[in-house]
Amino acid sequence: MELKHILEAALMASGRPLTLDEFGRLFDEAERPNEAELLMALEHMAEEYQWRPMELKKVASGYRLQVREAYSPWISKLFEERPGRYSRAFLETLVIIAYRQPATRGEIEEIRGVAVSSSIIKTILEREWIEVIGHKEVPGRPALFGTTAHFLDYFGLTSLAELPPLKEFIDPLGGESAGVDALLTTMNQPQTAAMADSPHDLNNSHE
Amino acid sequence: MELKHILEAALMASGRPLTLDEFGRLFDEAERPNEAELLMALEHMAEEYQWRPMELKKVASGYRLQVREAYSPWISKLFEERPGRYSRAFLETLVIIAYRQPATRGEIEEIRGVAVSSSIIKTILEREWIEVIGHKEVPGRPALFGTTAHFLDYFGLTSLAELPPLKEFIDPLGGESAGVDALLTTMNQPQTAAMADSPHDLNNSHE
Amino acid sequence: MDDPAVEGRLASEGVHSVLRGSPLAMVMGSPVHDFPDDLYIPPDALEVFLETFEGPLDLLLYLIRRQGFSIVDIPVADITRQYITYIEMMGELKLELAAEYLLMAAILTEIKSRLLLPQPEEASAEEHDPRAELIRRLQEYERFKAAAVEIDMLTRLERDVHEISCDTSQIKTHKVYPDVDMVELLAALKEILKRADRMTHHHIQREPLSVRERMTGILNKLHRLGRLPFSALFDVSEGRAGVVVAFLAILEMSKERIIDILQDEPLGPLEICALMSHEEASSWS
Repeated sequence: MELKHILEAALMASGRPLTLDEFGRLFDEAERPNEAELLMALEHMAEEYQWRPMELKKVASGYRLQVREAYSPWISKLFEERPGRYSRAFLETLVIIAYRQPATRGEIEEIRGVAVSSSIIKTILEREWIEVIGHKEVPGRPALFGTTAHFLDYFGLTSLAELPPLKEFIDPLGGESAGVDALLTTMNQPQTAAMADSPHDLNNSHE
Repeated sequence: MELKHILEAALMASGRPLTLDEFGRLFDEAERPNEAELLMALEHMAEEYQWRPMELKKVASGYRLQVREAYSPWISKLFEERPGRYSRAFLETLVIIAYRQPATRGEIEEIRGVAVSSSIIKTILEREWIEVIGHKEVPGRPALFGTTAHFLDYFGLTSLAELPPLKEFIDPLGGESAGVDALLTTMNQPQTAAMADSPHDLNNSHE
Repeated sequence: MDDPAVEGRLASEGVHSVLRGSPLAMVMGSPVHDFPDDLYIPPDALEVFLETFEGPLDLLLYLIRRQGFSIVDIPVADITRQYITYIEMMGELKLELAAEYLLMAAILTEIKSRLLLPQPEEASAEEHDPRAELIRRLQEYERFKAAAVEIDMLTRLERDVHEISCDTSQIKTHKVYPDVDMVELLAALKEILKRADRMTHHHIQREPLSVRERMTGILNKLHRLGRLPFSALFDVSEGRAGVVVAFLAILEMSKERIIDILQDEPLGPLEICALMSHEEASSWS
């Protein structure tokens, strides 16, 4: 049995890095190769692997065999999970941040009327659709979330102003609706003035 | 990138058996090799491995790469525990389920003539070698156990048909073996009829 | 003789001779005095003996095979005697015997006594052989016992061969995310507003989006560049509306305690800074 083959077999079977010491301990004391012999065998192994899809790599915790990066396009398919669908809580949280940014988790919860789980915020952060853009100077210093350029890109927008105005959603609910009315009247006037040039002015059109 | 190298990388990366179907799904549809091409590549891979410490093995749930048995004296030193030592009670319970499936615990006890300990059934279930595949419609609705693909994989088999056939012991002193046959057939035990010498038919019914 | 080794031998022979008082069994007409050689263990280790067997069928099978008998030819009287000798011995040694062993003793005794009864002539001998059921069970058990030995000899993962796995940390995986349509997002918004309508105490502050967007923009800039002069937050090329939006954003953030407006000396230039460091901001997760 060739030494390099024994070492190769051990690396394959262990699935983790092995140290020179661990390689040595594969053998009974009488047959134990010395360090120089082990290193030589590893070198031969590395050479042989030059043309193979794996490579021998020295890492902090020893030597390991790793699949070459070049095989990522195929191998990554092994690890891909079928994407599911986002929950309603996810979509609501995202849309509130989009329209109400910068928004804290507390503010999102107030609007949704239910708690927002950390995992949802984390999932949106992971997708890089929102980011923490600061902290509100109130007790607890909650994070302020805002949407990213990624978010705009994904939805094909050049700016948040291209999001449909809230009004479009409120009108169908009926003008007599007290809740929506309250929402609309809380808007402060200076901002309405500032929006005069915007084609998507939320306030102007509400009469 | 050579096809056989991609398949090799996938097997190395997955650490579990892969089916032809799974190999195919590594590729985008446009570049997906057909079954014949995949088989050819696997054959080349197996040839290359002839002089290496690994071998390509077909088992129940696909193709797997394994370290050759000849290397186990060294490899076993990698692992603290000496695996794969099972008591006779464990093995007898397992084979009764394998050959007699679906089998209830009562049926196993009937054959062995002693109670089957819960811990043995639990261990085999935990190893995922057997699973509950239903319940027998008799009082108490006992669980019916059957073996899994995992069980076959573990023993390097592709199907139950590959299990060693159940031996018929010919008694040298019994000049009346014809009498025994008659005896067995008059006993009108459905199980006796079902227990063919080879487990081929079991395979059909389980799959 | 004071040789302790001899004494020891005598002592163990003494134990033997107690057992030898009557034959353990009569096998094919000759008395058997000893435990079979390959199984002999000192009586105080009978527990080990018991553990050697997987149950009464296993023990019975051993006794039959050991004497070279055939299962179908099982001499019930002899085997019963042997079996019961073993069982009694274990009982005397206060070993806990599984109930199955005692049950088997009863079955054997019953078969033995039925064999002694005259058989009715008209019945087929085979069908009414009281041994039939026992023979069937012994044969069946023997098959599985052998199969257990065979399966143990199969090449097996973990013991004989080892599954291979390599490190995959170099493999770049791109996570596949669910698709979201703008329509879905807006439907979610509609839901929120509908609910808000039912609960008037939840009010959505509805600053124009452009102000909100500018707030985010200014905050990002402050985090990137730190403290900035007030004027740096305006871009005249945006025109009057743009400047007003920026101004409103600054006022709103000041009100919300997100930024601070600083003036080092009276009538000096205004400077704007975020109320938290960027490190803090990015440490959120």
